[in-house]
Amino acid sequence: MSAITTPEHLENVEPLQSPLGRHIIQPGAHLLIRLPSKEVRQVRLDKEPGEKTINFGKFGSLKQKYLVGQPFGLTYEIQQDKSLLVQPPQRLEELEDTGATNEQIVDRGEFVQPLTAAEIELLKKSGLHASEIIKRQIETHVNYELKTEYSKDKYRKRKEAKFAKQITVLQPSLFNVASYLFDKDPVKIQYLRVDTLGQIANLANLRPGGKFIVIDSIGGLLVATALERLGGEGTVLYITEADSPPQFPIIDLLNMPEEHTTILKYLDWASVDEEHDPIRAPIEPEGEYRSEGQKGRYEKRRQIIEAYERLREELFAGEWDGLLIASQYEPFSIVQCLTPYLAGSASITVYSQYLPILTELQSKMRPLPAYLNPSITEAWLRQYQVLPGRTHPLMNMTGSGGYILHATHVYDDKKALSALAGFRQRLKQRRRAKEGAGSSEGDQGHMQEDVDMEDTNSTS
Amino acid sequence: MSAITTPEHLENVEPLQSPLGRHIIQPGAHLLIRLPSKEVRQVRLDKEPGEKTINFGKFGSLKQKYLVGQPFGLTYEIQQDKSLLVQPPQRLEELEDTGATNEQIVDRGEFVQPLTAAEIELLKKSGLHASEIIKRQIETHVNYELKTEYSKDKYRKRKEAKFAKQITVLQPSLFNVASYLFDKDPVKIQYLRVDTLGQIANLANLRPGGKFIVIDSIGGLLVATALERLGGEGTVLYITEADSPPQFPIIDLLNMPEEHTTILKYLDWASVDEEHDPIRAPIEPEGEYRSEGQKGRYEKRRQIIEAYERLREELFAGEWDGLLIASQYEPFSIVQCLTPYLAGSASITVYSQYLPILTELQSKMRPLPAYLNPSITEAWLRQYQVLPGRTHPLMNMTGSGGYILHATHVYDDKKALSALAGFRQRLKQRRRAKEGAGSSEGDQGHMQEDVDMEDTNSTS
Amino acid sequence: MWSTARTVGEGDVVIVWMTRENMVPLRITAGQELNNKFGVFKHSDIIGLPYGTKVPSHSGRGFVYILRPTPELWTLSLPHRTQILYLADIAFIVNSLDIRPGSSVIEAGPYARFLDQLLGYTFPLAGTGSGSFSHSVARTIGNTGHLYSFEFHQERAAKARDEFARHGMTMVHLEHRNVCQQGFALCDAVDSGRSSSSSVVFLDLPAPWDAVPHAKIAMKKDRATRICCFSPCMEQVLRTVTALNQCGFTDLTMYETLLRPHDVHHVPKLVSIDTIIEQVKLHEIKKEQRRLEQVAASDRKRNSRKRKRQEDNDIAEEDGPDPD
Amino acid sequence: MWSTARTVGEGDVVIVWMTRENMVPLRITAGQELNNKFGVFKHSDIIGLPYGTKVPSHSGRGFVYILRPTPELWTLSLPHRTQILYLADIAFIVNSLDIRPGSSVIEAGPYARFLDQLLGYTFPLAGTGSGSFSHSVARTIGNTGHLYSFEFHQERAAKARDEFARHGMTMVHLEHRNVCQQGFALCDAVDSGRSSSSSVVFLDLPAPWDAVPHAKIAMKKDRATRICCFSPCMEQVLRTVTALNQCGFTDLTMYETLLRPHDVHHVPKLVSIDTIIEQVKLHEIKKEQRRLEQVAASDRKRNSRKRKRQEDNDIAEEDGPDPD
Repeated sequence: MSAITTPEHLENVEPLQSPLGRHIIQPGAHLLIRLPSKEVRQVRLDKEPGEKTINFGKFGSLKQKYLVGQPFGLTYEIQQDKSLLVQPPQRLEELEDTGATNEQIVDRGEFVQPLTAAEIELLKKSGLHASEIIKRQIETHVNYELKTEYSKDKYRKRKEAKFAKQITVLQPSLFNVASYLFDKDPVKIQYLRVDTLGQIANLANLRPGGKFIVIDSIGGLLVATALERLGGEGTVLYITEADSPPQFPIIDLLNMPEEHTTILKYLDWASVDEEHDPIRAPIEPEGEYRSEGQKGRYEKRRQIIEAYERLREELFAGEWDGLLIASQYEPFSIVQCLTPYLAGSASITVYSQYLPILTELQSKMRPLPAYLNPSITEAWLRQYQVLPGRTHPLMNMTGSGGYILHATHVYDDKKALSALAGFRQRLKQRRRAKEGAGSSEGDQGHMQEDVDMEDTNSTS
Repeated sequence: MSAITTPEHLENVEPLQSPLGRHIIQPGAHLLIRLPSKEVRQVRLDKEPGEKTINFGKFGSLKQKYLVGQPFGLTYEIQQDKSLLVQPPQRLEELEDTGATNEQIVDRGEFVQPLTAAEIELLKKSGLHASEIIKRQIETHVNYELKTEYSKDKYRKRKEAKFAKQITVLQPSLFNVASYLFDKDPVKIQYLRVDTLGQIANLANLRPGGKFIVIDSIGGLLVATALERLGGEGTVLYITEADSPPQFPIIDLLNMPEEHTTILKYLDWASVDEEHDPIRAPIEPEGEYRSEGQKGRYEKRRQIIEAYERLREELFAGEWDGLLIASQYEPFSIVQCLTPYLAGSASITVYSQYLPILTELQSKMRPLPAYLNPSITEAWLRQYQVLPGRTHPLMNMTGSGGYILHATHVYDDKKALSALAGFRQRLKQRRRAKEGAGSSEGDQGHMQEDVDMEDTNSTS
Repeated sequence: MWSTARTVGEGDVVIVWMTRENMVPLRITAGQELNNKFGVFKHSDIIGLPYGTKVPSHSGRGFVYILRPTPELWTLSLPHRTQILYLADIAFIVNSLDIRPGSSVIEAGPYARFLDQLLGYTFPLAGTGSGSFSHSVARTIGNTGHLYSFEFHQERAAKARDEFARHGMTMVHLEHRNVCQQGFALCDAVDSGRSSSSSVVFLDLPAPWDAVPHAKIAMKKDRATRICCFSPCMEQVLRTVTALNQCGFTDLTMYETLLRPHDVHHVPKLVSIDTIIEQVKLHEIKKEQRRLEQVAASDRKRNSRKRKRQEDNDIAEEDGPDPD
Repeated sequence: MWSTARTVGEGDVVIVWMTRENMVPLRITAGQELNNKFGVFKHSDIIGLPYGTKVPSHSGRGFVYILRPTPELWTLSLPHRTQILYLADIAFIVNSLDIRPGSSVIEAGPYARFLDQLLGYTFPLAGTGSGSFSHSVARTIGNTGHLYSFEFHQERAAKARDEFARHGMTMVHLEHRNVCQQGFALCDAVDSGRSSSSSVVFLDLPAPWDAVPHAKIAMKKDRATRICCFSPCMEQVLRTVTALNQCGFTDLTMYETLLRPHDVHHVPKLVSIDTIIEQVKLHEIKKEQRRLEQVAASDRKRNSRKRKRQEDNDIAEEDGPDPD
């Protein structure tokens, strides 16, 4: 049983005076808007709202500035002048079941619409309030009084969903965003349901200050979960097949403060291979710097490469607190590839929408001594309609919300070398081998970069 | 929500006068007895109960004769003289929640037993009624009055389960028997839960008058289900690897009238091979009959062989209404082997406790044109405790109750030969081939039989 | 119920199976045609075919399967597919109430009020729950059983009666009656020699508590009998418990059940991360080549520009001021 | 909370993992020993080992794993294993209430009354639900968050306070208080400059409806705030709905959740029926051979008997009356 309470006495609140928090709608904020039809839409306010509007079609159009400074979670009625009227919390009505049983109603197969569509359109154009239109429909409805109280209530609600101009501004919290994505485009997030996501977050032991590796082919939902749970403390390392920094609209949608997202680092998959010497563009020109501008650009490139090197070293140094996977690639190959860098007692948490993918993973991990108790679970969720006298489970909850494999990384022997020590050892061995073979390619690494620096500026 | 009503006015009922039905306890009947501890035990009355007793250890001992003629479903208190006192239906008490919160109770780690075990034993030996012992325990319990009403109720019930001499006679219906077996020995029935069994019965379209092939490695539970649903009309064909008629204690437990079990026929797996010529003991002696007895025995053997031949022909003639499988053997090989004998639109219903077994079966059936829509389902069941103010799901229902694959047998083309016609055609071809090859072994079939007739009697 | 003949005959009710989401019941009538997006199917072409046959359309565009009806197929062929959930309930109810061939069963609300109530929406949804339970019970009790079926809505009762007749369900005795108010008018007549009472009652009503005391009267008195009240809402369940308890019913339990589909046949084959690592490395090499080519090209360009400037200068110098 | 060092130190709380059904929390104290059926383990041997190490027993009989505690492992290591179900609930609650680093959370009933209530049995079950929710929330809100925890039972409050201290949970503010009667003594002090109110309330009480009006007072007024009431029984849920509705809470929903294990690693390899068919045929042949041997043996016996009789006769005839 969970519920929300919304501010009742708005006059007492001076939202923009209080330190700006994520619970207050800021200019430029992302919002989830619930329409009377229960459909949820994603919108973004302008950074400078001015007189700009948002249009919800038949549900009306509003000026953005009226939302700024409001807390999330309120319900408004959109006025003719595009301003907003806060609605008081809507209480559930205790209906008295009259025992009417529509025994009297004769089937006509079709629903008898009391007003024609044209008549309704006319009423709407006349500026009549939604509640007035609904009242008229009820008055002209032949069988209305024969129906049970529950039916009457349902009828009114259906009409309200059609004609009311009420919107609710939902906070784009992780829970709301994940639910929204699951409803809107489940394929993109591999049918990862919101409850499964919550189970993953807890099983993975996500916490402020931790260092986690996240493999995410689900549009950044798993990365966003990690960032949200770290709250700006710790590191989230994302490994990608792309050669550019990750772009995750999902993270933007959460209105996270910037300091919460700067802990997200990325490497490409090639960098994960310890043996791989990344090709780098030179950090010094062959001759002299042609200009101060060019020097600055080389300096920036050098910093990027150094940061990259540090991050790579950090990965190889190991002691990562957890590995989270929701990938389009074969999970065992990923687990195997990254296990050397996990701390002892680190958690490994793998999501898949397909059970057989995880049973195969489990059968491969089970014989290996590094993985303690790989277990597969499925989150089960059931939501109930809560209405006085009509509390019942919703029937659309039978599908799966995906599967989770969870294991703990352990050391088989007491000596348990740290990953860092192991890495240094391996590195030394490789260096020695190379020196023996003649180190011609020694320090000539190049780092990838989309645009060639020398070229772009030398012609200006 | 389901409930039972038990006869309240036993004096009005003359059970043994009414036509003997399965709802009345007969001499020789199998019973399921629910003890105060909720444990269920299987017992059987003697065919001539006389003064014979049944002993339930600390719950008492009763004379069988007092149960004969009683309807199933009643609760009795066992008296000192081993007679039974029918208990009135026990109503649920509406407890008032006093709001006591055991805030006052100081933890002692251990449960404070108000009376010592020795004291209780003494009270029991003195012949004190269970309710009286419980009352004394409550009186001497220091914290009893500090507890909530719900807790007090629970405490009383726990004590009753320990000291009361009440038993309930459950009817060994298919539902009760299947539940009992699942609790007692789930491995034997491959964790086939009672709700899954019900789903199978309906999906398989079991009905009086139908002809069904049943492959059962679960002690006859599936055979029993088919017999119960056919009610003596139709045929149940069981195919076995054993060379003797099936023995299913489960079927006995159901107290089925004999005419319901005679529709159960059996063949061995070798007989299912159309090409197989079963080896039969001769149906005529080499010379003259040595005695009338020997002649009778040969006659009987001839009848058995003829019935066997008719049954085999009936199998090969096809048009069976359904195939039900809960086998220890690979299901696709079974399905493939028996498909030729299924009617068009016949149902194929396969149970397994392992999902991967059925997904493999599904992937093999899917490409074949004879199987329409092979689908896998899992029955989900949740039971609730129903007590006023304390209605909640029982927590032990998270495990699986097994999986079902269901498909429909179809004909790919309009010509759709009947199995019988196909069999006759194949038979003709084989005969022709044999005749061509010289028919030396033509009619010399032998039928297996455990005891050799000539030998057993010729020495007497 | 329904034909058990091998082949389809005139007047038979069959299930026309298009896809697992799309099937319709059809009464075979020579001279008629079935038209759907899979093509045109003449009833007369279907007559004489074995049940279970795949039938191509006249146009050859598509095909359908002609199946023998079962209560399950019948239910799935009705317009409101949410009923598939209800199938699990029916199977469980039949099993747990120990309904068998020859059983005598009472049901109220054969045109199940389930979805209706669930939606809080009382206009009849065409075909919703149209006798799903009745068909299933009729199949199980067979011709030796009795199903006393009560429907309080006159029009629906008439419709159900027609349907039961068309499906040959002679074991069903349908009555138009509001059992909550009027009771079942069945009683245990031990002395009359003929008893029309039942050992099983199934109530699928919005307010089963009103019918429970009546049900008790209609149930056999010489044995343990069973009642099942089917309700979608918690509040209904709790109120029914109270009513059952007051009427002396014991062993109250509540169950929920459903059939969960497992469709795992589309598990993709996943690529190993090692392959991706190699791809990224290759991509890196290609990119470096492109960069070097660009650098070379830009060098060439710069050099050629330099050369051009040089040449221009040279030409200018060579040419000197134009004599013209 | 708990040590984040690479290796185990003196005074650390670790989880000793024996099997998936058997793990215990242990406070490492040099000089002490752990004795169980897997052997003897000296604490001093564990000090300095990396977390996650497999440790053999002194006798070499068995081994255990030394794991870093997490709220989940901690919960699983408590005596009442039914709590594993509760883990799914906690994860869902934390997620759906939008609890994050820095969140300010109120909970009442940290020593969850869940099982207690479920069993209708009010003697304290040692360790039942011992702060499972508190540990999980503390992990998520981190050192910048606040968890105001209320326990009405004095002894348990003391025990919890000790435990929270031992686990370094400085973000938890525990108070011994009956919130149903006395409220939370927290309020939204916008003007005082320091607000100890919360945006999230979690009630795990037998009668949450009594605490709901108090909770409302303790919740922040300048934003949408969330409350979750955890109840095992339907009747409690319905009564809580009424209380929440009366207090002006909106968007009421109820959820049930659980984690279902899938252990499919023991799927046996099944024998094809063709193999069985061949076995039965072979068996048939062997049986026939046995029968023929028996017949032959019995024929031999009969013949030898016949011969014997014959011989006896012959001898008798030959010998005639014995001369002796």
